[in-house]
Amino acid sequence: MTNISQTNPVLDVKNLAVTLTIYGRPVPVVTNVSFQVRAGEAVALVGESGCGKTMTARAIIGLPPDGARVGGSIQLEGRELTTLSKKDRRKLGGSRIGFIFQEPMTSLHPTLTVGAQLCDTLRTHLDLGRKEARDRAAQLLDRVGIPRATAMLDSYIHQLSGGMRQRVMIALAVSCKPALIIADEPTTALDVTIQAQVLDLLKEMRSELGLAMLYITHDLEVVSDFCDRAVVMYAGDIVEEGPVASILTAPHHHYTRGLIGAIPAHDEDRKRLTLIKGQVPPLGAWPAGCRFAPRCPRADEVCLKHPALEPFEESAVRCWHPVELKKKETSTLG
Amino acid sequence: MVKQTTASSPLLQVEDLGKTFGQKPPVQAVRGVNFSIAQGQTFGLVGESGSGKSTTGRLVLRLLEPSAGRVLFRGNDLGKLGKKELRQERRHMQMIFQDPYGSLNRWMSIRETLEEPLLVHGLLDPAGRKQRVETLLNEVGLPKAALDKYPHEFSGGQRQRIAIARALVTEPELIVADEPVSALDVSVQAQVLNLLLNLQESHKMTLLFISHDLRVVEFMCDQIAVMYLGQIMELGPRKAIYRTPQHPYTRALLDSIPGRGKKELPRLKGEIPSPSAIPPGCPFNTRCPLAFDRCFREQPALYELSPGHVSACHLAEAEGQPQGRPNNIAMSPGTGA
Amino acid sequence: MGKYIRRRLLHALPTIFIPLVLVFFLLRLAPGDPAVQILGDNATPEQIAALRTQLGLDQPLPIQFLLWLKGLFTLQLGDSLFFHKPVLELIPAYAAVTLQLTFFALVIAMVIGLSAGIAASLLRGKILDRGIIGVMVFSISLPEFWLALVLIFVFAVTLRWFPVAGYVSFDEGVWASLATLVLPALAIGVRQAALLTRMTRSAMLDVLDEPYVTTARAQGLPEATVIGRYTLRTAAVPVVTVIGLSVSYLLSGAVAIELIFSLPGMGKLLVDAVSRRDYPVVEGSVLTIAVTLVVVNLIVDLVYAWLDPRIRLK
Amino acid sequence: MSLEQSDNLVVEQAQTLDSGEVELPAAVQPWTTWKRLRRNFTAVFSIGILVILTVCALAAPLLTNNAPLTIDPVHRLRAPGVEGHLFGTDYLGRDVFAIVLFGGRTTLVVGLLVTAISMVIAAVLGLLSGFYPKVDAVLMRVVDGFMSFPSIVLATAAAGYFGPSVATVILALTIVLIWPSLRIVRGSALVARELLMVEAGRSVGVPESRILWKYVFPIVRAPILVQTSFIFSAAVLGEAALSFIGLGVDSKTVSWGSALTEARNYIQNAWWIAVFPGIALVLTILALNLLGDALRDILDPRLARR
Amino acid sequence: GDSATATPPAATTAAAGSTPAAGAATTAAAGSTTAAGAATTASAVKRGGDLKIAVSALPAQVDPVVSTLGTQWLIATQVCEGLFATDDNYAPQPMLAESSSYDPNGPTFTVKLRTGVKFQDGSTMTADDVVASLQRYAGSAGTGAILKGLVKEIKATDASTVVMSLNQQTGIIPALLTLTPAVIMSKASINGANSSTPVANPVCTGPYKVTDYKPDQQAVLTRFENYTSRTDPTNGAAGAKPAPADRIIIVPQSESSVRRDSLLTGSVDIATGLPFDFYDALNSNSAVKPVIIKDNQSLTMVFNTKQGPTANVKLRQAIYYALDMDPIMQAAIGNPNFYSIDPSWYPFPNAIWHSTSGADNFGKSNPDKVKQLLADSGYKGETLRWLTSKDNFNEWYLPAQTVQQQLDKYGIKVDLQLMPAATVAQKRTDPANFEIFSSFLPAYPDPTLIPYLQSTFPGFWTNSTKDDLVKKLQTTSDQSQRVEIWNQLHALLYQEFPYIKFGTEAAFSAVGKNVMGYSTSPANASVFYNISPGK
Ligand SMILES: Nc1ncnc2c1ncn2[C@@H]1O[C@H](COP(=O)(O)OP(=O)(O)OP(=O)(O)O)[C@@H](O)[C@H]1O
Ligand SMILES: Nc1ncnc2c1ncn2[C@@H]1O[C@H](COP(=O)(O)OP(=O)(O)OP(=O)(O)O)[C@@H](O)[C@H]1O
Ligand SMILES: [Mg+2]
Ligand SMILES: [Mg+2]
Repeated sequence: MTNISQTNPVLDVKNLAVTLTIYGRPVPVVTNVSFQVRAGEAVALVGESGCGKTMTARAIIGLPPDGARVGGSIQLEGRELTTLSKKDRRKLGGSRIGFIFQEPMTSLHPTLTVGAQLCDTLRTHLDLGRKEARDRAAQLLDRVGIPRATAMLDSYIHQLSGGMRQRVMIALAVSCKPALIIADEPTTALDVTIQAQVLDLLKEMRSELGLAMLYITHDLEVVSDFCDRAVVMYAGDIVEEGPVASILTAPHHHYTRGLIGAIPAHDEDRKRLTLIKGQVPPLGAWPAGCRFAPRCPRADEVCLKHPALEPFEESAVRCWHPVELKKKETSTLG
Repeated sequence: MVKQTTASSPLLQVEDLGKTFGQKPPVQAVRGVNFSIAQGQTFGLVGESGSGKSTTGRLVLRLLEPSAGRVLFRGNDLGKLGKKELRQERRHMQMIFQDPYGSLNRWMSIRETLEEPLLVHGLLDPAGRKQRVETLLNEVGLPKAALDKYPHEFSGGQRQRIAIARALVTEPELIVADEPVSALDVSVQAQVLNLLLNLQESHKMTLLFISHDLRVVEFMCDQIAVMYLGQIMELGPRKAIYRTPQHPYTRALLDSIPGRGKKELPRLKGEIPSPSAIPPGCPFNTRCPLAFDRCFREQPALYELSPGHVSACHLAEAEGQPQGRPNNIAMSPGTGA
Repeated sequence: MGKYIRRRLLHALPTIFIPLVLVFFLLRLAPGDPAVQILGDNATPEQIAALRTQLGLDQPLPIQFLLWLKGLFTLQLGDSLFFHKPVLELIPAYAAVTLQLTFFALVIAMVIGLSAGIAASLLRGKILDRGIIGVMVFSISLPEFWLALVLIFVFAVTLRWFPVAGYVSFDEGVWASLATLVLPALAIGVRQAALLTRMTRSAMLDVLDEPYVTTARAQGLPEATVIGRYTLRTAAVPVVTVIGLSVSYLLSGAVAIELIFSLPGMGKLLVDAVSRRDYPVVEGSVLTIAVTLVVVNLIVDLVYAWLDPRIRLK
Repeated sequence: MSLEQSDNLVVEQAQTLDSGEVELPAAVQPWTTWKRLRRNFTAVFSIGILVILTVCALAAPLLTNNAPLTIDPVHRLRAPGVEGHLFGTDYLGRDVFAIVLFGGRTTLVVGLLVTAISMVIAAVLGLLSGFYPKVDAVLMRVVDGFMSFPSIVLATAAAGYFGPSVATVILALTIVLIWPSLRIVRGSALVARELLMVEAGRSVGVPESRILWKYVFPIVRAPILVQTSFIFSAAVLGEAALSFIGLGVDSKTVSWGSALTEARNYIQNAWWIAVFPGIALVLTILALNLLGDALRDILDPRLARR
Repeated sequence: GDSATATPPAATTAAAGSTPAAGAATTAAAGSTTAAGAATTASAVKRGGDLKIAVSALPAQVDPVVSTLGTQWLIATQVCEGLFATDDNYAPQPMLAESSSYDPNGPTFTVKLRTGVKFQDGSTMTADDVVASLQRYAGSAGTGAILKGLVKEIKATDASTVVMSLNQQTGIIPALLTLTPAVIMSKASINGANSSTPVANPVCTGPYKVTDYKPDQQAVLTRFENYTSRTDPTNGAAGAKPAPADRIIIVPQSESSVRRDSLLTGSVDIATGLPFDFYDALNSNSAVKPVIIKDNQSLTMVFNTKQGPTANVKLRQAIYYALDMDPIMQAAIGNPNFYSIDPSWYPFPNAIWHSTSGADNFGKSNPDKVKQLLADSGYKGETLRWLTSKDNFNEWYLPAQTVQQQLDKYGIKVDLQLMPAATVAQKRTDPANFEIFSSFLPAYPDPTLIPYLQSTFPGFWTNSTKDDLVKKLQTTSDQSQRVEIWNQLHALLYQEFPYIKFGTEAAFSAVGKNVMGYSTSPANASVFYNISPGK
């Protein structure tokens, strides 16, 4: 929270809470999530499966699942979104916020051509004629590195390879030059080589358009040379937040530490990985205090109380016993 | 009759293995693959999606009929075994699948699941089976109470443990693990990887480990083969592959590992071609940043760079010895187009 | 595409041939003698025997079968034993009635089914949705002949809006013709409408849950576009299946309705012909129905291909 | 006649399965099915109706002193409640209450047997077809052939051979209703065949017969179960339809379908003859359809919202 | 041949007529009509308009010769005429014949034709047309065979005289020629067609001609304006034919409730063949008039007299004396208005052939006699297989069921075997298949035409006395002698019981309130050409 730029945040989320109704019972999925994304900044939202990353993103774009209740405040470029009418809010999607989904195969329409989908968005938000929109769409495809862009406008998504599909998805997200891009695990389904290509493209788009970006991932390493800050989530909570470099090399939360230790290190003789014991508690069965306490090596009675997200060194940590920086040198990280 | 292997010969030997699916157009999933795995070793197969890793794994276990080549397991040609003999042989070779949700029969309790291989192979008496199943469950770190539960009552990591226990229950000599941790979260992945290492040591088993995650392969394997379009591009001991990779493809792969940007080569362009339309010459020629005219004409042979380290690249010709067997694909039908 | 159609038709040959062979043997092995049916019971055994010879029924079954096969391949289906007319001349008039009925029933089913299904899916869980589901399940549970009699009582006898029964062909007056078809079309259309509602609703719900619909919404497209352009077309694929099935059902399944409303359609022709043992007519009808079904299925497949480029571009 | 179109859903399901785009019900677990069933109001409600109707049919002799076939022409067309006839009497002076009770026996037995026989045959053939491509190629042509065969011809032929009887009706309906179910089972089996767990079983060395029985059958069980209730209702409706065109059960037997058919001339002047068996019939089919929908929700989360 | 489907007046084709009460109402309403009993006069009815009639089914074609099924003659009855026609009492009257006479010395039967009678194609009828038609009829199945048996040769001696040389003396030819298949068609239209090939467009002399014919949709009959009517008064099918309606439109409606509803909504003027239970509702509806055609047909059971237990006459007698007819008829028909307990095998009381001879105390059971006869018969409780069908519910199934109940009291076991009517018709041809089958029997213009009396009729009753009597009946031309012979035959039936009659059933139709001129006689219930829609 200290070394980020001082511009106004593009996205300012405060105390976001999402509660789902499962079998008629309200079940919290996201609680107390607050973070900011500034112009030109990329923030990684990291966490294991089911910790509420996607839910957070969907709450931000105003498309939570049926029957979900969303609490807290979401401000985009200073405008409060939660009080906007449904229609006005809808208009922001595609124009001010671009969204990139995890699975381009299912997130793009199977029976509309790539061009049609692009033109739909373009013509919804920009005052463009049919022809102009098509030209624009071709430019966009060209920009995201799709060869023979004009011809590709008439192709269907199933005719494209995985990487191409994700490029189309990116083209769609940036088509109206939004202020913010939310990318939900955009490379998880891709091969490493393609992942690298897509990340390169995202990087380019970001600098070219001055985008703020919220990058959702479960793999910290993916974002290490890409994001400025990382927000680590665990069981619906933010447990740690700070500059990526510092989180990767000197995590303060025991959970973050565990996550990093679990990544097989390069060029070392086989030795066992550091483990987080146990598993993520299922929805609706979160412990009352610190949600990580049952798996935490440092847990004690204090941890029966829910800790707050407190600034700690250059980050913010939700932990009663944060790991101190000095001890880090001896940690297992390479 | 199934012969016993002698200690010195490799446990598994794969010779010119090829597999073509379908006819119009034929999908050449695996072409002329050769490797062998010594007892107790972990052999890694890496490559992009569609490079033929899983198919190779299945061919090894003869869950698929190869279109070409043969698999020698414990010195026996699996292709020569009858249906029944093959089924019996299966107790010595088992598989762990990527998807722990799909690979367990969800209508069978954990006890049934684990006892089934023993049952169908007629091993042990009921008491012995019970005993064995309980021991194994303990070894993979699950409580005894788990026995009478059903797969859905477990998390992904736990299910993968169960799948591992099932693979081990007949004390097989070879286990083919097809992306056993790809579906798991990092923290759980670490647990399972540690478990696999422990078990391999205690059971002295041989592992064919398939993964697309170079970090995991590096962590697990002694020998690594990099596959591309059904062929082995480079094969060698772990250190050789990771420290001195020769093949541009291997190097590109290593460059793509997130967060380790040392970048020797420019980014790979484009994507892996379809295995039904494999480019002539070196299959990698469409994407290789170092490709030159020969690559488009001529299929490179496998060159030995150092003992056990081979690469199928024309650029390796200068450094290495051509290996006895050229890495050619003559044995897989449908090539040459 | 042409090749595809040819292959489909080739595949369809057994679909046509099996029912024909089946009907040949079923009819001839079942008791009941067409000669008796034609001459009436006052005929003497000699007269019946003479007629059997004339009709070729005295030949051994395998010979009859071979002759019949030969006729089939030369499209000589023979004359109706009862109407004394070539089957191929007889059937078109009946088929026309059934086709009209099918068409109207289908229009009713589609108008009700599609709109109710779409409305229900968009209001999922709301009162209207539940109401639609209730009416739909109820409609599925009504025997058609029962509904037909109730419709006659209410709309023909009490309200006198439509004629009770009978058939007026188009050339005798379009409106009169339509009026005679309204009640029968309703009687069978309601059930089809209910089935269609169910399918449309579930297909819509499936599609509405698809990530690409979320994408469309996230891109800020107006809801009308999201539903009209991004949802309906993909939801239509399973719905077309059901429509195809409805058509195939209506083509031969409306017997009771045709009997009640005295419509000279294929169902009535078939029932009468079967009970009269009018072999050529039964065989001709079965052939007609089977061929029509093949055509319907082909059309359904072509519609699929039109709706879904994944099929088209394979 | 609704017997041909056993139920659109049936085939519609089959087609989705055919196209292979169905992911298998992740949450189909026998041990949770019962729990979910109990929690599902529609399911409990419809099972309740079916149980009540079944009990009434079984206990028919205890509930009424009247035999359903006793003709009493002197007391024809008595209104409900008159002379101790709870539901009145029909045009032959038979007690409508008794007809409804005893007719339920026939109708439910027809429904039950048709469902049981056709489902067993469909299950066996469907499994084989889904698992052995050679069987499949032949069987699917046969299925197509049968499905384009007008069931009326079949029913008439059956009635011709065996005379009208409950058994004939069962036979005719069974033959008609096997095919859509078969396609559903086959569809599931085709999906099941490709399942990882089946390959996993093979890799362990499980023999093919055990794979079929222990791995594949449990998967097709869920669609079979759902299908069962739809087939049941199709059979009940089919019996009524057959009665209507004069191919129903013989008149030594009463059934709801035959009662309704015989009542068709009396809708206007003796409504009770038509209305009470009608209510019983509609209620049964309603309950079966609701149950089918509920089972679908329970067994197949993908279809849960239908 | 079974009576069930045999002749024009069969239940299924029933038509118009009026009860005396309803007839009176008509008189009052129309103001000009005098309805005397069953017949109405031609001059009284109003001309013009379309007469629409709902029947259960239309015949497959107009030509009546190709089928012995009475239902198949419906259209020919309206558009064609024979040499003779029945009046309302089943008596044959000349129609196209001017006069006729038997000549015992030949023997021959000579018919003088009316002259100047026009066919519907405008040509004039000649003896050649008659010869061609009758020869074709003689070659047809059923009653045609009777003519063939009687006649050596049919020839035209001049343009208006036809002479039949007979094999023997007979008195039945005029009656035989009242039957619809014996109608006269122009030779040109027959065009050489044999008896089993239908004439596509028969050209006849009737008062209406077919202008549109779609067997499953409608028959449109348009008045033949050049019709050459007789001048004697209308009586049933005989006499003058006023043809009051411009068109007669007959529509097939297989559901009886639909026929009723069509009538109630005014879309048809006449609904035929209605269930008796509709009576009360129709009777109380002022827009329509119910029409009961009394004494339409006998309900019967027929025994296998060739083999099995029922070949024993004692058992048949025992069964007869075990039966109470009224409950049987009551169960079958329901409403006493619609049946009568009448032993006559010729069910129409006004006909000269009506007979009670031999039937003592008909309709009441006689338990003592039953026991005696059963003991004599040596019946050992064999199960009697009774072929019946639900297709003819009221006529076949219900009587059978009541009879079964009644016989059960005496330990006579009946197994009711239900099957489609078509199957019954086939099964009963083999005596090994049954002991009893259900049947019914209308009146015929002549007793010799009753199919039951032929020994080929299933039941296979062969009896030399019967054969002699039938032969005598055929070869006698004196009417009063013939009645006497018929009475003897009737008495024989009540000794031998090859079949048992339960009672006589009426038929039931209903007409719109303005409809005039319909007949309530079963002889002409399906004759529509004298009826006026009254609109
Ligand atoms: N529509 C829904 N109904 C019920 N529960 C849901 C729904 N959507 C998501 N959940 C649950 O909410 C929790 C948070 O889900 P979310 O998708 O935000 O996780 P995630 O962090 O994005 O995980 P992943 O890495 O798997 O995408 C999960 O436990 C998920 O099962
Ligand atoms: N049964 C099959 N029929 C046809 N093609 C197949 C079949 N199995 C695999 N293939 C094709 O063979 C090629 C290699 O597949 P394989 O599954 O071995 O790749 P992989 O390296 O395991 O990829 P992944 O990382 O996606 O699992 C792919 O193109 C695949 O589509
Ligand atoms: Mg997510
Ligand atoms: Mg794989």
